[in-house]
Amino acid sequence: MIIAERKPMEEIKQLIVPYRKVLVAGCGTCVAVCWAGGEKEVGILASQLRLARSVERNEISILEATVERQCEREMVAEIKDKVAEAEAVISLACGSGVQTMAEMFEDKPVFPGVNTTFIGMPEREGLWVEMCGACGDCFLDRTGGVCPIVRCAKGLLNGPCGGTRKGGKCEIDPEKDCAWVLIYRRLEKQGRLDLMRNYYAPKNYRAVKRPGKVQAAKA
Amino acid sequence: MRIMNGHIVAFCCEHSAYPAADSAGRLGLHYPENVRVIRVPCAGRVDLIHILKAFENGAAAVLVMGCEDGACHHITGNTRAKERVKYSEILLKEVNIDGGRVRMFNLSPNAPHKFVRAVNEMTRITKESGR
Amino acid sequence: MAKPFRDILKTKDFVVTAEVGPVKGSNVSKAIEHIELLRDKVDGLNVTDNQSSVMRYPSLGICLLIKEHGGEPVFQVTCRDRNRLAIQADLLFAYSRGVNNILCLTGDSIDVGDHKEAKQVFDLDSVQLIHLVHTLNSGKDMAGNELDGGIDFCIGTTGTPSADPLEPQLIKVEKKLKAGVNFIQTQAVYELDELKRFVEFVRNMDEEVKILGGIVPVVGAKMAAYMNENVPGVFIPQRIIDELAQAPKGTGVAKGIEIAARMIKQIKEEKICDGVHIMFIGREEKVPEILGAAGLL
Amino acid sequence: METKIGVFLCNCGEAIKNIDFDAAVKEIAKFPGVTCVNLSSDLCLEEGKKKMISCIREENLERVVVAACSPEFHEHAFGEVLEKAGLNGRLLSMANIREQCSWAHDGDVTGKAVELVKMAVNRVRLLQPMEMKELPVNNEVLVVGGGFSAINTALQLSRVGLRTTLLEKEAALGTGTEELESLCGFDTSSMVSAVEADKNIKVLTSARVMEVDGKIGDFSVRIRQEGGEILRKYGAIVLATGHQTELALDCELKLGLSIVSQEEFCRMLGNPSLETEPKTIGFIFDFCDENSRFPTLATLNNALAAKRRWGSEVYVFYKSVKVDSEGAEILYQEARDCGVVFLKSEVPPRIDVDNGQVKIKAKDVFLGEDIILVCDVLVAEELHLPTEETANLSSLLNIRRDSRGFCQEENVHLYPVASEKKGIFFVGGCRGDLDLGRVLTDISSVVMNVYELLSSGKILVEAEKVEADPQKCVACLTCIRVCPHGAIQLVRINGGKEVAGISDLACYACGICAAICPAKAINFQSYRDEEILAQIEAI
Repeated sequence: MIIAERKPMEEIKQLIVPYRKVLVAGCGTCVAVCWAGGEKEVGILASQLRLARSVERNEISILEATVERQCEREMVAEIKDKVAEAEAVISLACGSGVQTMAEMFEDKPVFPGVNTTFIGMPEREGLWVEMCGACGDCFLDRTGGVCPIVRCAKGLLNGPCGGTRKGGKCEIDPEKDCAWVLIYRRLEKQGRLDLMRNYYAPKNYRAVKRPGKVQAAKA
Repeated sequence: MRIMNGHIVAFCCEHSAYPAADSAGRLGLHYPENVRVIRVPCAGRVDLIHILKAFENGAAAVLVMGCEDGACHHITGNTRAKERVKYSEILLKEVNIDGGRVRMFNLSPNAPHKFVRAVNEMTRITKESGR
Repeated sequence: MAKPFRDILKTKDFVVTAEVGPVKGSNVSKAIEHIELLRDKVDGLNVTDNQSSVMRYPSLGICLLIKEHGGEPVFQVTCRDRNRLAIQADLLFAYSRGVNNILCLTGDSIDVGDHKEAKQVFDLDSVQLIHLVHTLNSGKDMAGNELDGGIDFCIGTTGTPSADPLEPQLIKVEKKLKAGVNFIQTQAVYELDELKRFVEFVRNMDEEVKILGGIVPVVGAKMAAYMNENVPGVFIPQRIIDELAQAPKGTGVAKGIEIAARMIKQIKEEKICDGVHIMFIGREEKVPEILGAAGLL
Repeated sequence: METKIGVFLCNCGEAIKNIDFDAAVKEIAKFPGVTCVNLSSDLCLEEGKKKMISCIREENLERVVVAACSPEFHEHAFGEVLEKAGLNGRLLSMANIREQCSWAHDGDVTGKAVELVKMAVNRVRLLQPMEMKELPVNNEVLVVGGGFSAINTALQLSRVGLRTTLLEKEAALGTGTEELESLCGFDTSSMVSAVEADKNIKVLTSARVMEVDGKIGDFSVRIRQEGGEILRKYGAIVLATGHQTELALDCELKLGLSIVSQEEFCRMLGNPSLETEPKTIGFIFDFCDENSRFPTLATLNNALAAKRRWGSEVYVFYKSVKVDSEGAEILYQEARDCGVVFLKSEVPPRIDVDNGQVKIKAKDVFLGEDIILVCDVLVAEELHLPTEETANLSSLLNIRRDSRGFCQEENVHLYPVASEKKGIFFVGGCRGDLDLGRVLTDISSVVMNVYELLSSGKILVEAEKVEADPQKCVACLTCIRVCPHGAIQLVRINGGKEVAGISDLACYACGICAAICPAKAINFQSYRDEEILAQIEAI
C-alpha cells in the first residue's frame, strides 16, 4: 500500500492564499488506510483551513469530497461539479491521484496536500513502515523475504555495512533493525544461509525505465 | 471572521463527567452559564472533527471529560481521548488558535467539584486569553 | 621514495599505516605537514573519502599530494557518493597518476554527515566494488568494454571484529575475501580477543591476506561514550571508558595514546595480526607519539 | 415534508424556578420542524406520560424532545412512552434543563434552556429508529480451574440450570485447597463429590485450553487432553485459575523446619502427632505486599489457632493490619485478647537463622526500640502472585491484566468480574488477593451475569447499533486494532469484499472505533457525527 503523510499546515495555507473557494479532495484507498487522506482527514483539513482563515479574517469556503480512487479518471469524474465550483483543489491523494486530478482539470490549480512517502505496511495501529522500493527487479527470493533495497538504509545487496549498532540495529536509527541482520536470522532459521554467502552483482537499477510503464500482455 | 460566542463545549462521558455535572446541579454548585454539555458514551467517542467544528462554530474552549485514569469503562477510551486532545492542540496551533483552549479532564461520577473546577478553570483561561 | 605498499605487505613483518583526514576547504598546507611528518614513519597513508559523510577535500586529491611528497597513499573509495561510472573513472585517473592502493568501503550513511538532504548513491556495495576493481584490473570496464591501458590496484577492504551480531559481518568478510583482497584494515578494535577471533576466521578462508588491526585512540571518557553512540561501527568497552575516566584532568590525550600504544605493542608481541592501522583523525600530528610509545620508531 | 417534532417541557413539579417557561415555549415553537410544544409539571408521572402519549398520537409526531431532568433518570421510561405511542423508542432526545441548567446557575436561565432544547431538537431530527433483535447463544459455560472458586462457580451455575464444563490442568479437582480448608473450615472432598454427582457438570482433568475463537454466545475452544484434542463450543468462559504464593524471604534463608509458609503452618496445626510444639512463634506480614487481605486473615486465624492449641507465645510483626475483610476485625480483637502480641514496624524485620532458631529483629514503632525475638517457628510473609495459567489464558484470550498480572484487579470499580470482552469472566484468586467473602460474592455475581446472558438461549440486542458501512469501509483494520472489547472482526460480505464486521453481541457501544475510522465508515446510532455536530451547530 502507498503511504503518505499530510504536508505541514503552513505549506498548505501558503498554497491557497489567493483563493476563496477551495475543494479538499480525499482518496478512499491507500491514503485512507494510512490516515493521511481519507474522508476523516478531508474533514479535519477543511475545518482547519476554515478556522485558519477565519482567524485571519479572510473567510474561505471549503468544499469536501472523497472519491474511491483518485488515480482513476472515471472515479475522479464523479466530483467534477465540485471541482468546477472551486477555484483550486487540494488533493490528499498520493502523487498519482494528484496528477490524475491535475490532468483532468487542466484549468484548475491542483495542489498536493500530502507527501507521498513510500510503499509499506502497518507495523501496529498508526505506525507504517517502508517495505518495498518498487525497483522493478525483485530481490526478495534471495533474502528470506526481507527487502534490502529499502529496509537497509544503504540498499546494500551483499550483507550489512560496518555501521551496524549493537544488537543488530541500523547505523542511522537505533530503533530500526538492520535489514541484513533480519535477513541473516530469517535465512538461518530456514537453513538457507548459503543464499547470503552468494555474491550478488550490481543491481540493474534501470529495470524500470523512468517514467515507468507496464503493459499487460493479456487482455 | 471567527465570532466567538464565548461558549465552552464540554463533551462528557456518560459514565463519569455527565453524572458529575448532574450532581453539581443537584448540590447547587454553581458554575458559569456558558457551558454546553454534549453527552457521549465514552470520551473515546469524541473525534477531532467534533473538537474542530466546535471551534468553527465559535466555541471559546472545548473540554473533553472522561473517566479517571485506569477506570475507563472501555479500558482505553479515556487514554485515547487524551491523546486525541493532545493532537487537537497541535491542529489548533497550526491555525493560530491557542492550544490551551482545548483540555482533557479525568474525573469520576462522584466528583461534581472537579467538574465545576474544570469549567471554572477553562472559563478563566478563555477570559485571560481574550474571547 | 616510499616502497610500493604491495611489496611492503609481502615483505614486512609488522606493517603500520595511518589515516590522514582531508581538510574542509582548499588550503592543503596542514595536510602537507601531516604527510611530511608521517610519510617516513609509516608504510602507507590512508586518505578518507568524505569521512562520516562530511564533505571535504577529495580523497584522491590528498592521495596525489602524498604521491608528490614521496609517500605511499591508500585511496579510500566509498560507494556513497558516486555511481559505477564515476567510480570507474576515478579509479582510472588514480591509477594513471600512480595511486595504486585502494581501500574499498561501503561508506557511512548520508544521515550521519553534514549534508543530510543529499541523495545517497550506493549504486554498488563494497563487495561489488572489489569485484569492480578486479574487472578493471583485468582490462575491462563493468560493461565489458576493453580499456586502453589497464590498471593493477593493490586492493584492501575493512571488517568489523566487534560487531554484534558478528555472524552477518563475517559472511560479508567472507564474500570480500572470495572477491579477492590483498589486505584488510579492520574497524576500530578495543578487545584484542575479538581481533584474534576475527583473524582466525579470515585465516581459515585466506592465508595470504594481510590483516592490520584498526587502532582509534580515545582521548576521554565522554568522547568514548559519544563515539559509542554516534560513530558507526565503534564499540568501546566499559573497561577502557573507566580507565579514561580515572585519568587526571588534562591527561586524556596522553592516556588515550598510552592505551593505543599498549594495544599495538601487544598485537605486535603476540603476533595477533600483520600490523596496525592508526586512525587518529584531527590529531594526525600525535601519531608519531603513539608509534614512539609502541616502540615502532 | 419536514419531520414533525414535539417538545415536552417539564418544570419538575415546579422544582425548576429560574426558567420563564412561557417565554421558552414561544421561542421553541419557532424551531424548524417543531409542531407542538407542551408544558407540564409531572411528565414522569403516570398522568404526564398519558398526556404525552395522546399528544404524540394526535399530532402525529415523528420525533420527541423532552426537556426536563437529567436523562440519567427517565430517558428509558420516556423511550417506553414513545413505544406505547407507536413511535420507536430511540427517536427521543432529552434536554437536561434541570441539573445542568436551572440548578447549576444563578438567575434567569431561560436563554440557556432554550438553547439546550435547540440542541436536542437538532439532534432528534437526525435520529433513526433502531430495532431490537434476538440472537441465539450457546448456553453451556466453560469454567477453567479446579480450585474452590472454580468448583463453586460450576456448582452454582448448574443450580441455575446452566450446563458447565470444569476444565482443570491437574489430574484431579480440588488440589491446593488445604490452606483455605483449614482457615475457612469447609470440606473440599464433599464439594468434589457434589460436582461428580452433578449431571449438569462435565469435568475435564489434565486438560489445557489451547485456542479460543469466536465471541460471547459462540466461543469455540480447542482443548488438549491426554488422549488428544477436542473442539467444544461454549457461550461464556469463566477463568478461575487461582493465585500462587511465594515467600518474601531473603534468598539465603532456606525454607525449613523453623521458617514456614502459612500453608505449612496450617499443616503443622492439623498434625495431631507433632513432635515438639513450638513455644515461640513469629508471624510477619504486610511489608512487601500491602494488598494483604488474605495474608491478614491467614495470620490472624493461624495466630489464634496456635495460641489456643499449643498455648505458644505468638508475636506478629506487621506494617499495618488490614481488617476490611468480613470478620477480620473480630479475629484481630480475639487475637489481642488471647495474648497475641502485635508489633508494628515501618521496615521489614531482619531475619537471621542461628542454631536452628530464627532471630527476628525489628524496630517497634510504638516503643521506638529495637526488638529481637528468637522463635521456634517463623511464618514468613507471603506474596500473592498470579498463576502461570492466568498469564497463558489471558494472552490466549487477548485480555488485559493489571500491573501485577492479575485479571483487572485494579479496575474493580468497573467490571469486578467481567473482562473487557463480553462473555469472559474472572472469579477468585486470578483476580487478585481476595478474602473468601469476596470470592463468594464474585461467584454469585458471575453466576448472575452468565445466567442473565445465556439462560434463555438467546440475547436481545439493538440491531446494528454500531455498524461499519460496507460501502465506505476500506478494510484498514484500524477499528479492529483499537476495539477494547474485541468486538470487531474482518468479515466477507457475500463471500466477496472484506470489511469490518462489528458484532452486535460483543459490542459495548463505546464509539472508539467510530471516532478513529479514517474512512468515516462507522455509524454509531444515536451518536453519529451528524448527531453530535448538529448539537454543536445549535450553540
